Amino acid sequence: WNEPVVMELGAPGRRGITFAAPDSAAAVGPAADLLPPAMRRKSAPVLPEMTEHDTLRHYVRLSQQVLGMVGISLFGTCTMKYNPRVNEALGLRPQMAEIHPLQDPSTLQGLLEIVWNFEQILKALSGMDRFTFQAAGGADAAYTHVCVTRGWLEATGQLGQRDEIVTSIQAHPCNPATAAAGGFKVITLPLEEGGYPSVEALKAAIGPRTAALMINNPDDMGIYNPHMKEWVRLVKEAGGLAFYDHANFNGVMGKIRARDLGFDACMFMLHKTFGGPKGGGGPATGAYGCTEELARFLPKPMVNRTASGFTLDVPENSVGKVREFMGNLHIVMRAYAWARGMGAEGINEASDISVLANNYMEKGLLAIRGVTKSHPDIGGPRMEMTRYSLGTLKEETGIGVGEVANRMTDYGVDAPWLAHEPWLFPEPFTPEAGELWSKEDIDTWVAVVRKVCEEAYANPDLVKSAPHNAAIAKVQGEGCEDPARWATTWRAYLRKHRGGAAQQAAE
Amino acid sequence: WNEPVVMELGAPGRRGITFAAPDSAAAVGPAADLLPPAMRRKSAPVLPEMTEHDTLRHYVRLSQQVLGMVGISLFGTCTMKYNPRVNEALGLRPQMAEIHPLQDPSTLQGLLEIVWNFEQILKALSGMDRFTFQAAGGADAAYTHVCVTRGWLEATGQLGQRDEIVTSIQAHPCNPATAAAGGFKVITLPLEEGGYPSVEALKAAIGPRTAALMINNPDDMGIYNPHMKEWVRLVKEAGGLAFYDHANFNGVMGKIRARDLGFDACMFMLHKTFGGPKGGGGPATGAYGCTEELARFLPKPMVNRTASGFTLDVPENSVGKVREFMGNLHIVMRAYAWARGMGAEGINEASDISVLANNYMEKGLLAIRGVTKSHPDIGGPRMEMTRYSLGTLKEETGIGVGEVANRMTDYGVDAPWLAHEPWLFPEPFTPEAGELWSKEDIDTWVAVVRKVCEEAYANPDLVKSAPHNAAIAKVQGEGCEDPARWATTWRAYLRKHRGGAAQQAAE
Amino acid sequence: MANATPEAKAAMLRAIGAPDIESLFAQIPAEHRFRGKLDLPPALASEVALKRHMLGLLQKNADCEQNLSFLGAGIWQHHVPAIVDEVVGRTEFLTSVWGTPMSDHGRNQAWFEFCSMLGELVGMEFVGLPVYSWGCAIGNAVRMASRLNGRREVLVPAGMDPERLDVLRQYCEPKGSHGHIAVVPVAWEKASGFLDLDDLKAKLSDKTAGVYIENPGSFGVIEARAAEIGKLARARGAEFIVGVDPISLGVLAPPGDYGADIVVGTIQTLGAHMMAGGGAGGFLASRDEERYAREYPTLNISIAPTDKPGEHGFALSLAHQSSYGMREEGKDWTGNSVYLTTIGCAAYMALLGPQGFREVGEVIVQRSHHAAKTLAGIKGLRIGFPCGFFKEFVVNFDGAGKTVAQVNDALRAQGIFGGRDLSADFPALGQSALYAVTEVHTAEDIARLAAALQEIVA
Amino acid sequence: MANATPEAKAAMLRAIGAPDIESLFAQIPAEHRFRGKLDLPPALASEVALKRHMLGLLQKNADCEQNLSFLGAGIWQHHVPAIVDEVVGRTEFLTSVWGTPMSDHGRNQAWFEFCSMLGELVGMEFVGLPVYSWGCAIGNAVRMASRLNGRREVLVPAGMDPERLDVLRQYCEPKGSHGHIAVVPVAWEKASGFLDLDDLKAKLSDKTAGVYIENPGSFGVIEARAAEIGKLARARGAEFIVGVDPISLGVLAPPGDYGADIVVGTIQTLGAHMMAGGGAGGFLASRDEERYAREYPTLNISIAPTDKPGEHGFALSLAHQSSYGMREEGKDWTGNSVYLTTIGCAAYMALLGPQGFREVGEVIVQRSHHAAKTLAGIKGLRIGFPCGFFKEFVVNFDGAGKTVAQVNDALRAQGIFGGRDLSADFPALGQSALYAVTEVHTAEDIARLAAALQEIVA
Repeated sequence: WNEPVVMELGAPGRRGITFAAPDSAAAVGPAADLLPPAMRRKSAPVLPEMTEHDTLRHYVRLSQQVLGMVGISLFGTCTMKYNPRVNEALGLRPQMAEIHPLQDPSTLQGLLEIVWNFEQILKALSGMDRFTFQAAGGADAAYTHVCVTRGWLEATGQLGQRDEIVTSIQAHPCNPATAAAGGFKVITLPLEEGGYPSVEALKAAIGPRTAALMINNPDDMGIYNPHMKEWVRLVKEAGGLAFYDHANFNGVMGKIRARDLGFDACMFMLHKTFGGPKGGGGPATGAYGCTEELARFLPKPMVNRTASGFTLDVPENSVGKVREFMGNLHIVMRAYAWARGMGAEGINEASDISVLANNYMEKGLLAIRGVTKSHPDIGGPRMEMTRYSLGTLKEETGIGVGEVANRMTDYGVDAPWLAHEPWLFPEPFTPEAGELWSKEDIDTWVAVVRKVCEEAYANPDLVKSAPHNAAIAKVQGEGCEDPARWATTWRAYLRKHRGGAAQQAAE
Repeated sequence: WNEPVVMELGAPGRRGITFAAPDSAAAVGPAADLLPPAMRRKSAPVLPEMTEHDTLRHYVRLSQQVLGMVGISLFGTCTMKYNPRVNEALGLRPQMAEIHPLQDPSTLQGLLEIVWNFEQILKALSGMDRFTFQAAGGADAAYTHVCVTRGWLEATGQLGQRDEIVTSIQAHPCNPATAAAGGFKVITLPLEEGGYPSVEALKAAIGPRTAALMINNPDDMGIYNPHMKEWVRLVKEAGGLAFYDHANFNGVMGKIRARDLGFDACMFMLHKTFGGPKGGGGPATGAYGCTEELARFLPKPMVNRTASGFTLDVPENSVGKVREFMGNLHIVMRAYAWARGMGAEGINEASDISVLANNYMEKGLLAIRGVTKSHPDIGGPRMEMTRYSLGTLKEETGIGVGEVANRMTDYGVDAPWLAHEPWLFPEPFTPEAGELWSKEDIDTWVAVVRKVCEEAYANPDLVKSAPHNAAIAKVQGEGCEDPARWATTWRAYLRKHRGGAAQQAAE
Repeated sequence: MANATPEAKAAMLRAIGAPDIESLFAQIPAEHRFRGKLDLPPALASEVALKRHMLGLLQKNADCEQNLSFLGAGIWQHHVPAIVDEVVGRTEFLTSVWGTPMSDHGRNQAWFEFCSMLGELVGMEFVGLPVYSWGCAIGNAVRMASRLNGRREVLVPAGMDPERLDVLRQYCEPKGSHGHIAVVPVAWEKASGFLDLDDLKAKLSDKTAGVYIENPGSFGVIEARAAEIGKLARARGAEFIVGVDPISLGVLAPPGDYGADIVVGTIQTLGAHMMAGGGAGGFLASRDEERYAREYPTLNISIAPTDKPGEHGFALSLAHQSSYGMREEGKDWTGNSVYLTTIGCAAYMALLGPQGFREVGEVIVQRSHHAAKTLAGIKGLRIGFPCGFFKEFVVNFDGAGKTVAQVNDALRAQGIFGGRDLSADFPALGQSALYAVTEVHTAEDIARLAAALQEIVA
Repeated sequence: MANATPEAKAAMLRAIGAPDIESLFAQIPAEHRFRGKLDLPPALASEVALKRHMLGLLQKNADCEQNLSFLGAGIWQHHVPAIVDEVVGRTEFLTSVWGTPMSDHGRNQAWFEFCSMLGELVGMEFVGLPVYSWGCAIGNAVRMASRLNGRREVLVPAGMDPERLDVLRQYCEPKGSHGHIAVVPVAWEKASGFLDLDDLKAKLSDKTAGVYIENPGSFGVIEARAAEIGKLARARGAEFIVGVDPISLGVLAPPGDYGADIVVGTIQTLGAHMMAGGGAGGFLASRDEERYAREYPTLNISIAPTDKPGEHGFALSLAHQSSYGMREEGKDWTGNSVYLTTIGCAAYMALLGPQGFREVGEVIVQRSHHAAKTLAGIKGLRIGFPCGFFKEFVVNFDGAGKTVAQVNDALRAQGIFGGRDLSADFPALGQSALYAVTEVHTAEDIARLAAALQEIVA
C-alpha cells in the first residue's frame, strides 16, 4: 500500500516531542536575543507536525514494506548474516551508547579492551601485525590502504614516482576508485581464460611506477586465482605493496591467511563477514590490517595494551585520519561478540558451510532452463558464491535479470545481487547462501527462480510487469536521470511536479 | 500469507540457543544421576528445532500479521493509548527487569518510591486513602474488592449474613463473576428508560443481605448515571460497601472523584487509562484504592514511607494475597511515567479530548445508513464512547456487525469492540477514539464504516465473505466448540485432524 | 495528543455543534463534579526530563545483574534470550489489544504455538491461555476439581511456597463464606522432603476434591513418588493436580506421564524477566477431555480451517463458558492476563527446542548440586534435603549459630543476595534459607558465594 | 548455523556429488592453505556466557549517563528519543541490505524522507544519502568544488576542529601527490572568534576552489558575517561551502539563506547515540542544479512514479556517476555508509517538527549561555568568545593557574567529564577547554559543575 510521504502527514500545531524551557531562561533572557540577528532563522523549516504515535506508526509501516531478510535474501557479495539480538541489546547499554570518544582513556577501558581483543582475533585470522578500525566501511578500508601507501611512499621518498595501482576488473569498484581518489593511476587487468588475469598480464603491468596491488580473491564469480602467491611475490619484487581486499573472506575463513600469501595488508568487512548488521548499508567497519613495517603509517589513534591499562597512541608516521575519532566501534563490539560466539572452530565451519551451500545451490540453479554460469568451462566447485547469467533466458524470452528479480519478490524472495559494473556476462546475478540460510531456504529460493524462468517462457508479460504482489507497482525510474524530473527532496518534488505548491504552502 | 505453525518448522539437530555444560559437571557427575530415576524424562518433548534466525524471522512474520494499531484501532472499553517507547526502554533496564521481589527492601528503594509516588497520584485522582497494585488486571481488582469485602464482613462479624452483591447489567462481567467466585449471590439490575437502572430498582435490591455495590459509571454506552451519589448513599445506609469500577475513567479524569461521590473503594486500569501497553491482554494492573477504614484489609504487602526509607508492611487485617508478590509493578512504573508526563492539566485535557472526539465521531457515524445508537431517545452528548447498533443494517441487508467488522479490516481498520454479553441491542459496536486518535484517523474510520455499510446494501456478498485483504481468509470457527474438532495444541490437532500423525512422529 | 491543537478542537466542536468542550459533560450533575486543582506533581512533559527522572529512581534499585543473587521461591533469575525481548517489544504485539481471527492472525498463531509447545513440555493436549500467576492457576485448578467432583477439600504440601499458598487460600475463600474449600496441608518427610505418604493417606477421604503437589517442590525437591501420590488420589476419586516449573521439563518427566489430571505452573521461567515479580503468569493444562475442557476459566485458542482450503486460522474456543459469556454463571472469572508474555514464551520454547530444554535442565541440575555440595563443605552449614533437587535447595545455618537474616545482611554488604529466609514460614526448618542456582550462575559465582559464607560463619 | 547438522551436510554433499566438504576447496592450492590451529580465544557459544562476558567488559567503561559530561567537539550528547531506537532496531531495517525499489520500498521512502527533511533544515533542494562523517563530507565537498572550477586550494577556518581538519587533509592528499588540494587556514578574530575577513580577503585568489566555514564554528561561535564571506568567495569564483550542526537549524538561519553553494554537516545530532563516535554520519546538500548534482559521489534517491497511476516509489538517481558505475572514473568513491542511521534521523526530524527544532535550539542556546555566564562568575575562569555561540563555548583557565588537564582530572574524580582540552591544538588560546551544553543538561548539572570548578580552582 502507498504510505504517504511523511511531509504530507500531521497537522499544524501537533507535537511529537517537547523540550522544557530551561529554568535558566530567566537568567539569560530569550534565546533569540542571544543570537546574532542576521543569523536567526526567519521562517520555520517546513517539517511535518506529528504526534509520537503517528511518527512511530509511520516508520513501523515503512519497515513492514521492507522484504529483505523477513523473506529470503541471498544477496551475493554481501554475505547476509543473522545479527544476534543480544549484540543489539548490548549496543543500547549506556556503557556503549552513551560514551564519548574524547573521554579520558581511563574511562573507556572496556571499549579499548574490546578493540584490542578483537584486533588479536583478526591478527590470528590474517597473520597481520596490526589492525585499525577507523575506516567506516570496506571501501574506506581500501582508501585507508591508499593513504597508507602514500605515507609509505612519502617516507621512502617515492611519492610521485610510484604512482600506479594495479587491480583487476573483478575487484570491487572501490579499489580503483579509492586509488584514483588518492591520486594514483589505475591499471585494471582483464580476465583471461582461467577466469582471472594471467601472471603475464600482471608482469606487464608492474614496474618501477607500481605503488600497490589491490586485489580480491576469490572474486565474485567464486573463482580463486591460484597464482596469487606468485602475484604478490612479483608485485613486491617490483617494489610495490600488496593489499588483499578480503571482501569475499567468508569462503576462506580459517583456510588461508593474507600474510601467509605474502600480502602487506588486508581488510575485513565486519558488517559482512563478522555478523555486524547490514542496516541497508552501514554503519559499517572496514578493518584494515598490515605488517609491522606499515603499522607506523596507520591512522591515529591506535589502541595499545600497557601494564597500566589500554592506551590511545599515535603511530610514528601516522597518515592522520580517514574519519573522525576511532571508527564505528559499536560495530567492532558486535564483531567481537560474534567472533567469540563462534570461536575458531565455528568460524572454520561457517566457511565450510558457505562453500557447501553455494555448490549445493549451483546444482539446483544450473538445472533451470535459461540459467548458465560464468565461465561455464571452468570445472570444479566454486567458492562461497557463483556468478550466473540469464543471457540465454533473455535471448529466448526477452526477459532480463532485472525483470526476473522483480518477479521473484512476488514470491517473498528478495532480489539477489546482480553484478558490479562492468557486466562481463549478460544478465548476471550472484546469489550467496553463506552459512545462514538453511537448505530449505535455498531450495525455496531455487524453486522461485525456476518458477519465474518458467513463467518467462510461458507468460513473459507477467514477469515483465512484475512485481504484482509487492508494496508498490514497478517504479518508473527514467526520470531519476533527468534534471527536470529528478527530486531527491520533497521540496524539489513539489517544485518540479506540483508547480511549486511547496513554496506557496511554506509561505 | 500462511506462515506455517512453528511445530512444522526446523529440522532435526538445529539449535537456536545452547547452554554451556558447566565446569562443575566433573564435580557432581552427569545430571541424570542426580535425578530420581522415576522422574527422569524418557523422551524429549516434540518441540521444533530451529536456529535463532529462523525463530526470530517466524515471530517477526507473525507480528506483521497483526493489524491492530498499525492501522486504526478504536477498540471501545479498552481506551487504546499510545505506549511511550521510553517506558519500554526503561522497562528493559536491569534496575527494572532484573530485580527480584524478595530482595531486601533496602535494595528496592527506587521501585518502592515509584509505587509510593504513583499511589499519591491515584489518591489525588480518586480521593481514596490507599492503593494496592497487586491485582493483575481490572477483573482482579474487582476480585480484590470482593476479598476486601469478605475481610471486612469477617472483621465485623457479618460474614455469611451479608451475602449479596448488587451490580448492573451494564457493569463489566468481571463484577458479577468475581462476586460469585468470592461466594456472593449476585443481583443484577436491568437498565430502565434513562439508560441505567432506576433508584427504585436499587432500593428494592438492597437490604440487610447487601454486602456491596459494584458499579461502573459511565457505562459502555457512554451514559452517565446522574443518581450515582444517591445510589452510594443508599447502599451505605443499607450497610453495604460501594465499589466504583473505574474502567471508563478516561472520560471523567479530573472531572469526578470516587470518594467525592461517597464510594468506599474504586479501581483503575493502568494498562488502559494510564498508558500501559495492552499487549493483547496484559500483563496488566488493576489499581485498587479504598478508604482508610478498608485499608487494613488490603492484600499484603503495602509500601509505606518512613524516615529511613520505603518499607513493605502487612496491613493489620490483611486478607492475604490475590496474586504472588506485589503485582505487575513494571506496569506501575509505566503508569507513573505516563502520569508524570501528562501532569494534572494533561490528564484533564485528555478526558476533554476523549469526550470531544467521541461526540465528533458520533456525528459521522449516525449519518450512515444502517447505523443507530443505543437509547437513541436520550439526547445530549455521550461520554468517551457511544454504543451503536447495526440492527437496521442487519434487517435491511442481512449483514451483521461481525461481517462489517471483518470487512473493515480490509481497509486497514481493525475491528471495533462490539459489546459485552448480553447484547442489549442488536448488532452492537462500541468504538472509542480517546485522546489518541487524530481527527483524520477518526474521519478515516468513519469513512470505512460508511463504505462498508454502503457495500452491505449494494453488494452484501462482498461483505459476507470478507475479509479479502487480510492475512488469512475468514476463519470457520464452528469446530472450536466441538470436542471432536477443537484443538488448543498441535498435538491435539494432529490427533484429531491428521490421524495421530503426531504420536507416530513423536515416537 | 493529536487533537490537542486549537484547530482540531475547534473543528470538532463545529462539527458537533457544541459551543465548548465543557458542554459535552452535561450528563454529569454539578454536584458530582470535582472543581478543585488536582494535587499532582508537576508535569515532566519533555521526554528528556522524564527519562532522567525515571532513571534517577530506578538507579536506587540494586539489581541482580550487578549483584549476585540466589533468590528464587517463585520468581527465578534465568537467562532471557535477546530475541524474546525483541519479539515481545515489537510494536505490533505490544500496543494493540486484539482484533478478529483474521486481523489478529499472527498473535493468535503465536498464542496457539505457546499452548502447543507448553503442551509438549507438560505432556497434555489441552492448554488454556495463561492466568495471572502460578498461584492463581492453582486456585483455578482446585476450583475446577471441586466443580468436577463437588467436593470441598484440597490437600497440599505443607512445604508449599507461602506466596502461592496465600493466593490459593484466597481462591478457596475464608471459612464461613459460601463455597469454602478447605486447604489441608500434608506433612513432608523430614529427611527427604518428599510428601509424607502416611499423612497423605490419613487425610485423603471422600471429601477430597483434589491433591495438589509440586514438582520440583517448593524446597526444590523432586517428588520421586509422584505417580504413587496420583494413584492414591485417583483411588479416592480426587483430581491429581501437579504444579511444575516448565524449565525443568527437558530433564524431568512430564506430569502427563505420571498421571496428573490437571497441570499448573509458572510461565516466568520461559523467558520472562523477574521484574520484581511482574509479568509472570501461570498456566492450566489437562488431557483434552470434554469433562475438563468444559471447566476452564481461561481463554482458549483452537486451530481452525478458513474459507480457503488448506489454510489455517485460529479462533476462541469455549469462550461462552467464561465470565465474558455467562457473567456470574461463568467459570470463575476472566479478564486481562499476561498474554503478551506468552508470545515471548513461545519464542523462548521454539528457540530452545528439545535439546535446549535438556541442556538448560542439565546445567541447572549440575550447577545447583555443585553449589549445594560446595556449601555443604562449609562448617556450620547443612543442606536440608541434599538429594534429587532441581535448581533450589535448603541451606541450614543452625550449626553456625547465625540467623539467616544475619547471614543475608552480611552477604548483601558484599553484593550478594542470599537465599530466601525460610525461618519465619517454616520454623521446623530452623534457620534455613532457600538457595536458587540456575544457568546464569557460573562456578566462579558459587566459589564467590562460598568464600563469602565461609567468612561470615567463621 | 542451520546447515551445521550432519543431516544437512550429508544431504547437500549427496546432491552435489562430492565426497566431503574439503573437496569443495579444490581451487585453493595446497601451498596457500593454512593448516595450523587458529589462535583464537575459546568460543562462548552460549548466549548467557557471552552476554556476561560482554557486560563485564562494557562495565569497565564510565558512561555519560552515570557521569556528567561536557564533552562535544564533533560528537555531542543529545537526547535520543526512544522511538528512534525503536525504529532503527526494527529487524526489517536492521538486518537486510537492500532490494529493488519495490521490495525495499519502505526503506527507500525513509531515505527520501531523511533527505527531504534535512533539505528543509538546511534550505537546499538536492540532498544525497549520507557519507561516513562530517569530516568526510567536507572532503567530498571540497573535491566537488575543485572538480567544478578546476582549482586546487581551499580556505578553511584556522579554528576548525582538528579531527575534521585531519580528515579533510587526507581527502586533499599530501603535497607532492597527484591532484593535491592545498588546505589554507584563515585566522579568527581574537575577540569575537569570527573569521578574520582581512585574512580571508588576503588569501582568496583565483586559485581558491572553495571557502569553507562552519556555523556554528568549532568554538561554538555563530559566524554572523556568513553572508558576507559567501559573497567574497563567490566574487572570486570560489564555491561557498558551509558546515552545520543541523540541530541548530530551528533557531539559526539555513545556509541556503545566506548563499551557501554546498552544505555539509553531521547527522549525529539528529538522534544518534554518541557510541564513542561510531555511527555518526555526514551529509552533502546543495541547490538542485545539474552542475552540482553531477558531481555528487553519494547515492541519491529520487521520488518517481510507478506503473500504478497516483502511486509513488523511489529509485536511485545519478548512480552511474559513482564509483559503482564508473570505477576509477567515478566521483571519489562510494560504499557502505551510515544508511541505517538516516532512518533514525528521519524519525527524529519528523518527531521534532518545526516547533521541536525551535524549542531544542532555544533550550540549547539558553542553557549554554547560562552555563557560560555561571562559569564566568568563577574567579580565574574566562569565557573565550562570550557572545553568540550555540551549544559550545571556550573556557579559559589561565587566570586560575591550572592546566585543563589538571582541571579535568579533578573533575573526573567527581564524576564530571570536563570540556575538551584545546591547549595542544590551539596554543594561542592558552589553557582553554571547549564545553558543550545541550538539552540534556539541567540547571542543577550546571550548578554542580560550577561548584566543582569553584573548588578546583580555589
